[in-house]
Amino acid sequence: MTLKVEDLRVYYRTLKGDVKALDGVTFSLADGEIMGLAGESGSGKSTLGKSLIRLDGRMRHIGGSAELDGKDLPVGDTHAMNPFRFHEVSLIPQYAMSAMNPTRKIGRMVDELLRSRGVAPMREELERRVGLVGLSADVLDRYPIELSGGMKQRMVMVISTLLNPSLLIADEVTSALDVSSQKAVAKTLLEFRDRDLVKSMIVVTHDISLVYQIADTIMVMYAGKLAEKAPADVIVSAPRHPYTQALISSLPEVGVRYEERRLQGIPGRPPSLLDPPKGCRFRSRCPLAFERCAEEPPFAEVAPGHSVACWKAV
Amino acid sequence: TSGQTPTPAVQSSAPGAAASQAPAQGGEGAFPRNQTLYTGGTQWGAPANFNPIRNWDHATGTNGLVYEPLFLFDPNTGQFTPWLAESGAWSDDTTYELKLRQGVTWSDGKPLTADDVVFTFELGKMKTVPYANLWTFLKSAEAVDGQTVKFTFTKPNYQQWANALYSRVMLPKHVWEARSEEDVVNGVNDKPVGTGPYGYHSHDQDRVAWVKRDGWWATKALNKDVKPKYIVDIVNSSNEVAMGLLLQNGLDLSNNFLPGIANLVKGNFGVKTYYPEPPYMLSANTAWLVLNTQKKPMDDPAFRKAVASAVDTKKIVEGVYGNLVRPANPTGLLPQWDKYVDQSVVSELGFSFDQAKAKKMLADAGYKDTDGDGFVENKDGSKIQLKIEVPAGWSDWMESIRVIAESAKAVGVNLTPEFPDYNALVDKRSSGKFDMMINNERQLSNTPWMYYDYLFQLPIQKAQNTVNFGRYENKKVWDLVQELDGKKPEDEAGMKEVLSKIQRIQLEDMPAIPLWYNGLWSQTTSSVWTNWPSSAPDAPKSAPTMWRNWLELGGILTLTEIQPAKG
Amino acid sequence: MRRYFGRKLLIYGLTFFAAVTINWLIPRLMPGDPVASMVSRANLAQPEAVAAMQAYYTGLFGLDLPAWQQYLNFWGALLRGDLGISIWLFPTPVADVITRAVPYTLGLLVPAILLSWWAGNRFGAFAARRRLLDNTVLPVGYILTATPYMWLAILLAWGLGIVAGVFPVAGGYSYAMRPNLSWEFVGSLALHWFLPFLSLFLVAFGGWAIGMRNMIIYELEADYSAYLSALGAPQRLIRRYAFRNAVLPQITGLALQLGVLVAGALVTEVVFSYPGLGSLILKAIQNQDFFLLQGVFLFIVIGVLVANFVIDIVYVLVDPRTRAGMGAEA
Amino acid sequence: MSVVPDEKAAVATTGVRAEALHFALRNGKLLAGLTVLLVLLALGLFGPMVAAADPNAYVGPQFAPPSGEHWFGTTIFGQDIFTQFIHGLRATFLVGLLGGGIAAVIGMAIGFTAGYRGGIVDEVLNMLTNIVLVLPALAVLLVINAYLGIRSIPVQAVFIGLTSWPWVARAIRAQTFSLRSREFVDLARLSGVRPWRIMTREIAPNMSSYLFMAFILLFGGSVLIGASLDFIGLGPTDSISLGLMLNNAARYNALHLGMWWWFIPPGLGITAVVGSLYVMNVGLDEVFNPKLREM
Amino acid sequence: MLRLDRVSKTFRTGSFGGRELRAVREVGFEVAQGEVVSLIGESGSGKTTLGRMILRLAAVSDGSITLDGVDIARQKDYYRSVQGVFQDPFSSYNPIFKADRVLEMIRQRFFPSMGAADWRGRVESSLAAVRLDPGGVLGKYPHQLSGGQLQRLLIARALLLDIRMLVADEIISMLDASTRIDVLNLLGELKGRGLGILFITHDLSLGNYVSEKTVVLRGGRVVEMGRTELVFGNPLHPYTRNLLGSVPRLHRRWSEEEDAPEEEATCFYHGAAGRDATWPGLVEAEPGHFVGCATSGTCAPALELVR
Ligand SMILES: Nc1ncnc2c1ncn2[C@@H]1O[C@H](COP(=O)(O)OP(=O)(O)OP(=O)(O)O)[C@@H](O)[C@H]1O
Ligand SMILES: Nc1ncnc2c1ncn2[C@@H]1O[C@H](COP(=O)(O)OP(=O)(O)OP(=O)(O)O)[C@@H](O)[C@H]1O
Ligand SMILES: [Mg+2]
Ligand SMILES: [Mg+2]
Repeated sequence: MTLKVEDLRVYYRTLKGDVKALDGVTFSLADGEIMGLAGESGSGKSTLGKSLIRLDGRMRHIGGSAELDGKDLPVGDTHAMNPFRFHEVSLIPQYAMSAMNPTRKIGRMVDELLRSRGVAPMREELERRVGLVGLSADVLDRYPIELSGGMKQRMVMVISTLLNPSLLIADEVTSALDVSSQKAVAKTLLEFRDRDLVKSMIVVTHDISLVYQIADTIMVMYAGKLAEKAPADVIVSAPRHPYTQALISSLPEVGVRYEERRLQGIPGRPPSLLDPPKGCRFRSRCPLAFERCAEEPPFAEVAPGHSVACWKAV
Repeated sequence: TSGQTPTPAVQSSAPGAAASQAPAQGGEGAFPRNQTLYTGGTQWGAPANFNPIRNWDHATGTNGLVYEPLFLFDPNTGQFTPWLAESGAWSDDTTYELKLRQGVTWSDGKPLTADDVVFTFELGKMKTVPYANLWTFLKSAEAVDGQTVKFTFTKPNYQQWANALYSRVMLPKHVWEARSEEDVVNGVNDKPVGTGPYGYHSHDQDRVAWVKRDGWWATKALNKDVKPKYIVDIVNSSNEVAMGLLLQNGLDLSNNFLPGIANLVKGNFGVKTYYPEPPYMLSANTAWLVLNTQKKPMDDPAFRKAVASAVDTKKIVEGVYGNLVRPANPTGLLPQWDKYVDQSVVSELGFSFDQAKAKKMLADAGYKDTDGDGFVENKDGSKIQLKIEVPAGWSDWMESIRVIAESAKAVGVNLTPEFPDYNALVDKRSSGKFDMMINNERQLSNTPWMYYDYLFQLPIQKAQNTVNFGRYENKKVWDLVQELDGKKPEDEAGMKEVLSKIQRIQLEDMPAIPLWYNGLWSQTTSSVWTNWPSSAPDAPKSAPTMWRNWLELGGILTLTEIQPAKG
Repeated sequence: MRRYFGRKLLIYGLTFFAAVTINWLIPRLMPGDPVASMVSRANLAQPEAVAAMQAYYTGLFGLDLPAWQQYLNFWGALLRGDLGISIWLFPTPVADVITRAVPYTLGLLVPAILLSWWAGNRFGAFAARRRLLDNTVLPVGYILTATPYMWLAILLAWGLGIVAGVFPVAGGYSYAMRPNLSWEFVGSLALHWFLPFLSLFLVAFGGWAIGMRNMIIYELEADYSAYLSALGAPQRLIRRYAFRNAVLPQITGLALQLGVLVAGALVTEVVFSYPGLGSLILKAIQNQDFFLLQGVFLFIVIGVLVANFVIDIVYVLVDPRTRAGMGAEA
Repeated sequence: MSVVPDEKAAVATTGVRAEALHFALRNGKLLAGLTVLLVLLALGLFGPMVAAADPNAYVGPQFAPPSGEHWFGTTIFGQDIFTQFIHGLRATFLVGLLGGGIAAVIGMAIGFTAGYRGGIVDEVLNMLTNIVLVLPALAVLLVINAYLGIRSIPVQAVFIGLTSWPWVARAIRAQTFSLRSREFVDLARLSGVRPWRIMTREIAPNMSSYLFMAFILLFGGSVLIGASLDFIGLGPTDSISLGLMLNNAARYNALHLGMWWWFIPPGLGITAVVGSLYVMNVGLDEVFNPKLREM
Repeated sequence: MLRLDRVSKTFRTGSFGGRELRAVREVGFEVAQGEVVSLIGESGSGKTTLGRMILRLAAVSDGSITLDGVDIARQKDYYRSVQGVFQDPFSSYNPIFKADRVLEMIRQRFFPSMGAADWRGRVESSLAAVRLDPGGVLGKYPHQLSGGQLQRLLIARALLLDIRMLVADEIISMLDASTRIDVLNLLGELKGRGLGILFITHDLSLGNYVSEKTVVLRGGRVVEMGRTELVFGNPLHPYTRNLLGSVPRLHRRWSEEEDAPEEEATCFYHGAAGRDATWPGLVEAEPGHFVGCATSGTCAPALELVR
């Protein structure tokens, strides 16, 4: 078990009050697992990713803990987190296009970064990995702006995984790319895992069909809470949570045509995280909702490796 | 209270700052302090030429220290002192014979001869030489022998000639004869060869230095010797700098207008002026309120006289100048010319500050406020809206015309101060497109004729560049002025007779209103040189100044009077 | 890259052209006649002499030709380095007058600009996001930038010069000295240089410090900084990168501020009667010496343009983004 | 000086608006700057009504240090320095307002037009901007003022305004560029809205905070340039300004005569006006731009 | 109805327009009433540019666009019949004004004299058409509404006018999966009401879902176009195939299919939509299915050139 997250709560402090972006999240990640993290915008996916490496200054750790490779991950302590970063937990940010210092050659920047983390520069390994993602070694002698979007994205992937972290968090790494680059990047992620460069991975995305291509498991979030986690195929073909079901059935696929089969969206909007309702947060949009839903459903395992937070699913 | 002394800060500053300002002892390139006279206040820009012809912008001392005139004139006593000339006299009504002093040599060793004198005066035949006008009445100048020159006149303008005798410096023919007109008038003349006590030493952007020359003729001939080995005239960059230098003994003689100097004189700062109390300075020229007599209502003598009575000169003298100047006599003649003022005419016709009287005079003359705006109208009922102008940036004058405008308003004359650019004002002045302005361009000289020439000269030109800016046309008085010119300087009674007639017309007509006498700005310190001219009984009475044209008025004598301070 | 410089040069060329044209045009729009005022100084009474003098000066300054020819001649003379003859210091050529003043101005400006830029940026970067410094020292920076150059100069002259008597308050070197190669003279130069330098330096320093402080905060918030801290890079490295990137806009800022700094130097010189271009301008204005004014103006324009160009080159050298052909335009 | 607001600060949403107000009311810099500015403004506006009408009148003893009667002392002529100060403040505000206003208007007009129209119009305007940008403004003003004999505050302010707009034009151009490609602008065009109205009603309001900050900086800049001109002796002749007071103090040897009360107030006045503007600007920057807020 | 005929767009870039960028090249197709045409292509292929030209937001450099046979540049009140909706619902609204200001602008320009009650009725009916509740959206600020609501409000805005043609440029790509489908369905309904729709997208599955016709763009050129089921069912151009192969699908992983062979290299033109002079033009491979250049076997012009 690489990662164990226990009842993690992270709020954002705002003028209007706390945004309960992550409100009690418990899950675990097996060795070598690639987990897709899906959900509507604003459901707390990025927050979860960031809280595991403790990034945002406005983020407040309210409670809960995380354990990585049996060691406590200090998710509540910025300072203590630092040794883990890069070495143990690493991140491919959503903003890969601007993640590299524009005024340093990439190779030099990596050298300086490594040295500052007390690691000897590893040019050869770097070049090898650059080759692995399909770039030529001379990108290291270039400035970030001289690379295209896809190239930058891949370069950041190389940098983030350079120290073979146990956990890699990839936040929306493909959403800015077009379909063919998306495919290439996604395949690279897969390859990193297959080559053991990273032990396990959380791939944050809102494109379920894409994450389905590479993930072993998919976890669906809704309004700051977990809705369902299951192996990818199960999520796609036999979801148990009404939200997951609605989500999957609203995805048009090649071949599905308006005239032939009318897809349905999910009516309504997710609740505000400032003051979320008690009980199941999907209740107001849920076609299956009943009285019990006023109570909060546990995120319970309904089958091996399949957990759902819904009274109806239990 | 104007008795307020400045804060001690100034005093305490002196020692510390002096360390940095005072001449370096014995350092290479420094002038030994105890042999050097530091002066300032004449030169406002880097010394650019040493051309004695350009007596409006040559380096300080070019005329006087290097080039010398035939005579000196002492304005206090009214006496001419033979200088390069040994003597001079009218042999008949139209012939003047001049005897040169023996043994005067140019700094290049050649002797001064009658030919040089003839040459110098004949340069005036070039139209652009400032004394070209001499040749309107001078017929010829001939060298009779090596030491004698005979001048023949078509019309003997004695007064003007007397003026020329001390105000024109002599040039060496052998150096100048090859020069073209352009070179004569506009040349730099960077190696001046003169007869005077000093020679060129060096110059820089911010100074010119003169070094004492051996064998100056006056040492032997008159037993007079200039004391400083070096004279360093410092280019003024501003009043503040001059004040600072003066306070730190960086200047021995400052000829600047320094506002607030009275406080320093009264305090214990080691700064002295000619008089220890107001007006502190000798007078040097008259500031006139020039009225454009060709414009309504300034064309009306009654109006002009009313304005004269309205102006609160005392307020200017005290408020603006802090008593550094003194109010002018109604004739405007400088105190040095007191004897030429006909007091009976003045007491009969002279004006004094009296706003009630001014109002009455206006009313009597028909200037009434008919539309009730508080200002009087022209006799024909049209509005009077006048402007009084001085160049922008001339701050004491700017202040002064504010006072004048206020005064005028107080008697119901709508007068507003304006401050055009100097050039614009020169334009307006010469073309007669102004209402009122202040001017003080005529300086003290040997003769009040100068002032009346300035006030009354005819004919009016399209451009009035130097005289009669008010375009006052009065043939009768101009004839009298010319008659005055025809009086010999020693004929004091004859002069007075004409002057009395002129002054009568002047005071009746008031073409320009004398306001105050500007001082011969001069502040001295005694740490290195003492015995400066002052009103004290035993002190020299020569002019304590390096101003242009003033060395000939006795400034050079000051240099022979001062003494090194002991110790 | 060549395009970039070509474009820049075009702008500088046009600017210079505009400046020269303004320079040529304005005296011709002004009220009054410069020749007349020159002549009036010579105290000539005779109309003929006045006319002769007038003709002489008019010819000298080429005012008798048709306007287009005057304009062309103006350019011709300019390209020969002939800026005319000073009226105030007649008959010194304007170029000579300026040449004498330039070392002083440059000696003041160049160190003041470079040092204030360097120190201001360092300090601003250091203070940013450090609460104590940010709240205590930076307000001083605001006050310094808001201070008119001449006022600070006056305060320094008064406080350190007149009251404390430590520094002289006027001139380029002691009036009692003649320029020579001795330590004494150099010491005197330095002593006179210090206060004007200090007042220029302080005002500019405040500006740079504040500018840098704001810039670097943006940089510290930039994505690449966030990424670096996500990878656990120490603050030191992040700040170093941020500084490097924040300095780049400050270089452009230097180009933008150049005019202001030159202006500051001019008024500062006036306060200290420092014998540079500023004092020269003042004199030219006071003496209606338009040829000198024109000359100084042109010199300043050329100086600023050249400095701008140097800054452009430096910018290209240090910023890979422009080198990669992005162009530096906003 | 180089306190140029970030463009990210420009676009404010209403949510941000309420938030901005919240932060504005708590921003010490903004409040302090505003307070000082308002006090000085009130002094400049109402002071002259209460005090003597003519700041140049000789009202008291000459050379008097501050006292109960003459709060800031008197000049060498016996003018009341406090009276001059409040009149000068008024002139200072006038120069700032007029000069800054004109520069802002020109800068905005050019910036908007260049940014919105793009293409050759942009090229030409951009060229013009760059030209004016590298011309040293004060030198130009000196020459113009000296030649044309500009001696009144409004005219002076106009000329200052005419030369100090380029950086604003540049910044606004860049912002307009990015706002122009926003889709709401396209949508307005699809609704048949005319370009001028798009600029004024759609684009400009989105930059209002930025425009305001730019105006503040221009205001301060104009005050400083105006004071420099006055100090060199190219100031107004028909009235008083703080720069002119400094000029007079320097010219009449206030330094050597130890009349500190003559040269300290005007300089302090200018510094206070400009400084409070700058501090306000930083405060505003923090209000509009969350990144700059203190953490 | 709307017809594009050899439409090209050249941007001038660089200083004083020194460089040219040809974003759209000789594109021609037609949108009929009640028809959705989807325009598909990778980033930078010129989709948006084309849409903007149709909306008269950008000038046509070459070729012509006509509506009912009349050049759109010469049409008065063009926007009464043709309207557009854009990609980013949040930036389609001026953030400092209320959202319904977009409706108000229509009123000011096109219905200045309409009475308040009439207007209200019109607004309500078009809101009803996009299934929005008037009380839920009117008087609100953009940030108070969801992306789907905002996009639907924009469509309602277009419906206030009796439009016949709607250009929808990536209108769903910023939306969540669940709201996406609502907007797509709305487009389906609109075509039922006789609107012609140009649906611009880079997501092939979405284009496939609603459109009758598909146009695939690459580098500004049409590489393949035709009836949707033909283009998707039998993609002829290797580029189209490549795109289709990259689309992630539910229930089928990439790993389960063999990678499409790199066909690009076989034909001189495939990778070279950018090269001008010798572009062969569209060939009708089967009725209603055009291809710019097909695989080597059927690519007649290429074969000709290879010889
Ligand atoms: N810095 C912040 N301050 C205040 N609230 C924040 C902040 N960052 C995120 N939030 C709020 O926290 C909630 C979760 O945000 P998060 O970014 O984790 O969502 P997400 O699922 O990643 O969405 P997306 O798919 O749009 O990236 C949202 O409601 C968001 O508005
Ligand atoms: N205003 C413009 N000036 C210059 N070039 C432009 C302009 N607008 C678009 N382009 C260029 O034209 C090309 C086509 O752009 P367009 O926006 O039409 O592509 P797109 O297919 O919509 O791409 P995306 O999927 O990224 O929206 C691109 O190379 C783009 O850089
Ligand atoms: Mg996210
Ligand atoms: Mg697009």
